[in-house]
Amino acid sequence: MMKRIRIRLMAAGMATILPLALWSGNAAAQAKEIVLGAMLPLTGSAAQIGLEEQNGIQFATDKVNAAGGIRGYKIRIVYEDTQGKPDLGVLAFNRLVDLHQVSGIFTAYSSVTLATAPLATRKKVFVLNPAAQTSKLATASPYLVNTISLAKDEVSIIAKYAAEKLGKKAAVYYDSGSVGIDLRDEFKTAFLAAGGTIVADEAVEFGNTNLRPTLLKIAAAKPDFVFMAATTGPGVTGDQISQIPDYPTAIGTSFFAPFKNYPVTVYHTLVKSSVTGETEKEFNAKFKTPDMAFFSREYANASQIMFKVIDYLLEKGRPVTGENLRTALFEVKTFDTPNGKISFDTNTARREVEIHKLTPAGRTVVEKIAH
Amino acid sequence: MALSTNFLVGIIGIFSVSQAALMGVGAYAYAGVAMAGMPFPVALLAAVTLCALLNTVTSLPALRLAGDYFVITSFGLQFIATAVFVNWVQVTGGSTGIAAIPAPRMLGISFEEPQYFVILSSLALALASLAYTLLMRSSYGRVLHAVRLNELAAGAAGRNVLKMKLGVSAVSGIYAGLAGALYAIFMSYIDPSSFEIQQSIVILTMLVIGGARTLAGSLIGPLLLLAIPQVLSLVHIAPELLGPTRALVFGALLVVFMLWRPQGIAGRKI
Amino acid sequence: MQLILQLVLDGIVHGCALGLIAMTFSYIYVTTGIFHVAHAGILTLGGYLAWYFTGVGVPFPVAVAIAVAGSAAVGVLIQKGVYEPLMKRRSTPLVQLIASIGIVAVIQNLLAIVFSPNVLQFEMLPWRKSSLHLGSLDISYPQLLTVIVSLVAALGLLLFSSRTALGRRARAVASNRSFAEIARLRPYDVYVYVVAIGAGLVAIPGIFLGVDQALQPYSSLGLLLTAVIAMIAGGVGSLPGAFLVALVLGVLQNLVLAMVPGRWSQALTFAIFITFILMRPTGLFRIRMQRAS
Amino acid sequence: MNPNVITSGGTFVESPGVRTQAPTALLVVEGLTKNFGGFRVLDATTFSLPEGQVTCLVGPNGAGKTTAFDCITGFLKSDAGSIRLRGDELIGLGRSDIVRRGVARSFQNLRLFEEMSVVDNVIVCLADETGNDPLTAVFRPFYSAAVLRRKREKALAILEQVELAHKAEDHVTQISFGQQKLLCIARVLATDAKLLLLDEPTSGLSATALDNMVKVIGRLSASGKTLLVVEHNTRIVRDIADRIVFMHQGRVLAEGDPQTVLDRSDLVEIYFGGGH
Repeated sequence: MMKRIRIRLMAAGMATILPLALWSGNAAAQAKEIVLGAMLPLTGSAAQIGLEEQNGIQFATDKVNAAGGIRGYKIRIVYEDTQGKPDLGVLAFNRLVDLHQVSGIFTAYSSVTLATAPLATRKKVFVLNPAAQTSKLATASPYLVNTISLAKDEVSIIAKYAAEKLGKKAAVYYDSGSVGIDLRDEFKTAFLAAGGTIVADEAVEFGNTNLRPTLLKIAAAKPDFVFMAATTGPGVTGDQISQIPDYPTAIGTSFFAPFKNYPVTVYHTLVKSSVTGETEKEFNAKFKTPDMAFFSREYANASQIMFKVIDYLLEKGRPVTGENLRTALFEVKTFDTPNGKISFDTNTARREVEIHKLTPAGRTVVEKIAH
Repeated sequence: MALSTNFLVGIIGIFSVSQAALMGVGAYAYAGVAMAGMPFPVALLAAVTLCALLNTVTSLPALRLAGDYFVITSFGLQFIATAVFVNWVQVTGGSTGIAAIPAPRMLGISFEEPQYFVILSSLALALASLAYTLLMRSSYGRVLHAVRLNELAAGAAGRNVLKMKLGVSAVSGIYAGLAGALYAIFMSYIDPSSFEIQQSIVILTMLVIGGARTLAGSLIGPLLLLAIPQVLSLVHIAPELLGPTRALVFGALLVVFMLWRPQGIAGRKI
Repeated sequence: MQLILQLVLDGIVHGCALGLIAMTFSYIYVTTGIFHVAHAGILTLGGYLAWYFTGVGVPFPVAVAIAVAGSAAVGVLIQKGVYEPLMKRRSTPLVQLIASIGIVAVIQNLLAIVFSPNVLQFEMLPWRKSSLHLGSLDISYPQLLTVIVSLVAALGLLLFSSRTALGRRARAVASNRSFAEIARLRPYDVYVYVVAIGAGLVAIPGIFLGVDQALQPYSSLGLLLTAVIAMIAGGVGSLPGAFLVALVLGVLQNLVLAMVPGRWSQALTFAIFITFILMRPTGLFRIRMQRAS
Repeated sequence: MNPNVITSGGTFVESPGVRTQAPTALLVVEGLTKNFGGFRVLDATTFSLPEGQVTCLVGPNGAGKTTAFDCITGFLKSDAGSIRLRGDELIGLGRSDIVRRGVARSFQNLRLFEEMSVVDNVIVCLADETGNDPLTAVFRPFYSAAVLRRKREKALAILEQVELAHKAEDHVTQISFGQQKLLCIARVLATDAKLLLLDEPTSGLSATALDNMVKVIGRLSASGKTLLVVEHNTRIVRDIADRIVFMHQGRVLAEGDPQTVLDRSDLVEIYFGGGH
């Protein structure tokens, strides 16, 4: 506790000193600059993803600044590291809002986004979420807008597909993490609604690598297929499935892709994410990457949406506040992106979802569904 | 928080690694009661009482068992607590945690704003430190000290050693509960990962480095440990390895301090 | 029925690995009196060493030997570098325990930094996915190896402790340390041997669990905790007791999984243990507690 | 086991009923038995302590003297027998309860509270329990401080009795061994017990410290305390003892006035020859 209090004291100390210092120095520059925040897992176990996300945002930002900014205003992004931990996320959010006075924030990671959503409501800060998928984000805050499909959308698509094509008897395999439990609940609801029955419902301890007993119980229930919702090392799951005789066909969502080493047929959803070939080439040249990663694409595209909303506000001569950013998004409503037109009827974008069939032989897209 | 473990480790010689879990109980209790719309003092009281009770009950094994067994028991309790936080979804929100925990509102001031929270937590810290000092200076504190130094002699002096130990557990529970409630208020969000065993080890490290059994120790430790991430940021390390590096430094510090200065910087013998 | 049998079989495999951990921990604890939490770190280290050497092309059996030797060496380092100075200074068990906790943190995080914090697999061993069919039951080769090697190692440790001169010296030291010092049994040398043997042997479950499932830097503490429970329930000081209870625990944990949702199983084990330890602190097989103090 | 049965070899045992003395017995120990593993350390030990007298417990090493102390004060659970303080059974009571009933002890190896001052060592042992709870300490700080002051004065008065008041503020590790032993007496006194069990209060003392200790013990006795003292030095025993209980191999071989017991050649043989 002492640690927390200390952090707080230090943060507060800086909060009083820093703005004064910055104010005198930056007064001139401030006039022509808009500061946005990004709270990403830049260190820790999810750092790889966090860096991809950072590259995506920075790429889009550099591009718009190189073209003269948005109506003369340069964009500056302040990055805060959350390590993917909600408690650090809250600290990061407070720093961005209290210290850097940002009115718009890019977020990442379900737990971080959920933890900070009430703060967004309280402090009226616009939060754009291009990556976190937990279904609770749909209603977490009126100031939170999701540019990616949430888990429940993907789950309902795959559940409906499975009920039609694979059979009516399902098993659920999930881990005790929050995403695993949420997905289990959502799948159950969706699949029962589609007329199916659940014959087995088994969890593995989060982080445990001895999956056999659980996998055995799933196979013993003899379902038509099993919904797989556990994150423990994808390779480990595949390996241990290969030692279980008669393991059923698996289905899942993009969250648990790539279903590495699975010896059985897998059907899973994937949110379609594309950028123009030109963008991809530019990006790879800039960051020396072989290809533009999924999260880089999503964050680059989401940045475009953010910039468009800011542009709209500037055009109308309204101040860039969290409240205004939010209303402006719904006023613009439909955005042209490399993924086609994305529109916001609710806080969550409508996106195209593909169903992939994965056999040991290879991958095929079996269906494309817009929801 | 360090204050709470200091009490337990230093003063009475019981070593508990489940302090983070206890703090978690305090945080969840506060959140639960506050979210049900109860006023701040009620929620705080609930957190503190629950922790005091729980710590007393779970300290019972320590009174029957030798020290090493107690360590295992408290490791076990830590695991159980985490399992409860994760699985008792109706109350704890499971791994998702509880968001939007209301900040106290008193005398028309909402302690949501950082500056007010600093006042609140400084006040709490000051009160907790004052209580600690009063406690240790009183004749009760002297008896506690005696129990730690020589349990048999304290028994021979007519002191009820069992009662003393239970008393310490309760007091240490109160501190943990207070810490948990403040944490919940400050973060406005809690989830099981904040109260895991690693957190317990960090708390222990703070304590060991600052020095057990003194007030100064419980204040110095956290301050120094906070500096470590700052220092690390000066060295170039791959971002995904920062977490392990931090933990590595903490571990190494524990070993080094045990080898060369087991009493910590400002502590007394443990 | 088929499911239950298969679960029991898997439980036996897990129990054997657990048993060796419990036995080695018990051996070190009884002799040196140190609550060697860092044993968990060595368990993990063994697996990673074998993974590394197999990865660079060393034949698997040789890699295992290197890993065992390497772990033993690290054990010696810990005993000589940390425990021995602490013991000579007559520091309290609490200080020794905290130091040991520090060592686990160092080993685990060092492994995470060197080998990445992610789950690693023995991709280079294709046979790890094949299995043997015993009627309707399946046992994978790594599982089979786990059982055989653990049993051999456990038996070896028992024979060593009772039949060799060094083993008997270790038991003498365990039973009375101050006497051992007077009787010129040179307890500190004995400690080094005991810790080295314990560390070398505990690498074995670390390696084979790793081959069978996967390696991760932070998971070993839970395993060690279960092993310690086995040691206490089996009666501190009784090596076969520790192994047997661990075996039972392994099977029980698997069977419990068949009855209750998996997410409660670990908590359940600890809850049972805490109740047990309150009722019967001396363990199942020993009436008198033989604590090294 | 019937305590009055005289076991073989114990031909000198007198059952407690035989010797009825003028002062009433404060403590009566009957048939006290304690086994360690297979070894019988106390074997139907029976003796009584007359009120107001100094009784010395003598016997060779391993006779079971300290074990008897441990059983009387609740530090060990006895296997059989009874220990009655003015007719009230003490067996089964907790250590602190026994102290509160008026039986307190010192330890052979002192067991001082190191790291604490001399006066604090006494304060901790005071019978007065007021202020010994956390709530008072925190919520009534001024009252708590007043209690502490009062206890300090009481402790200083007790230190005065053993002539240690001038060392009150010293750390216990800074005072001499003789003074540490005196401090042990002061701690026992602080409990307000009627019956004081002193385990080798004179062992290891220099000649002057020894004289001093004998004086202190005499003063305690004069002030009406009943004492049971483990003592090896027969000269001192003759000096301080009103009565002697002679133990060997867990049994009481003789009980009576110092002169008669110490002059018996068979006992002297056991004491100086048979012991080691």
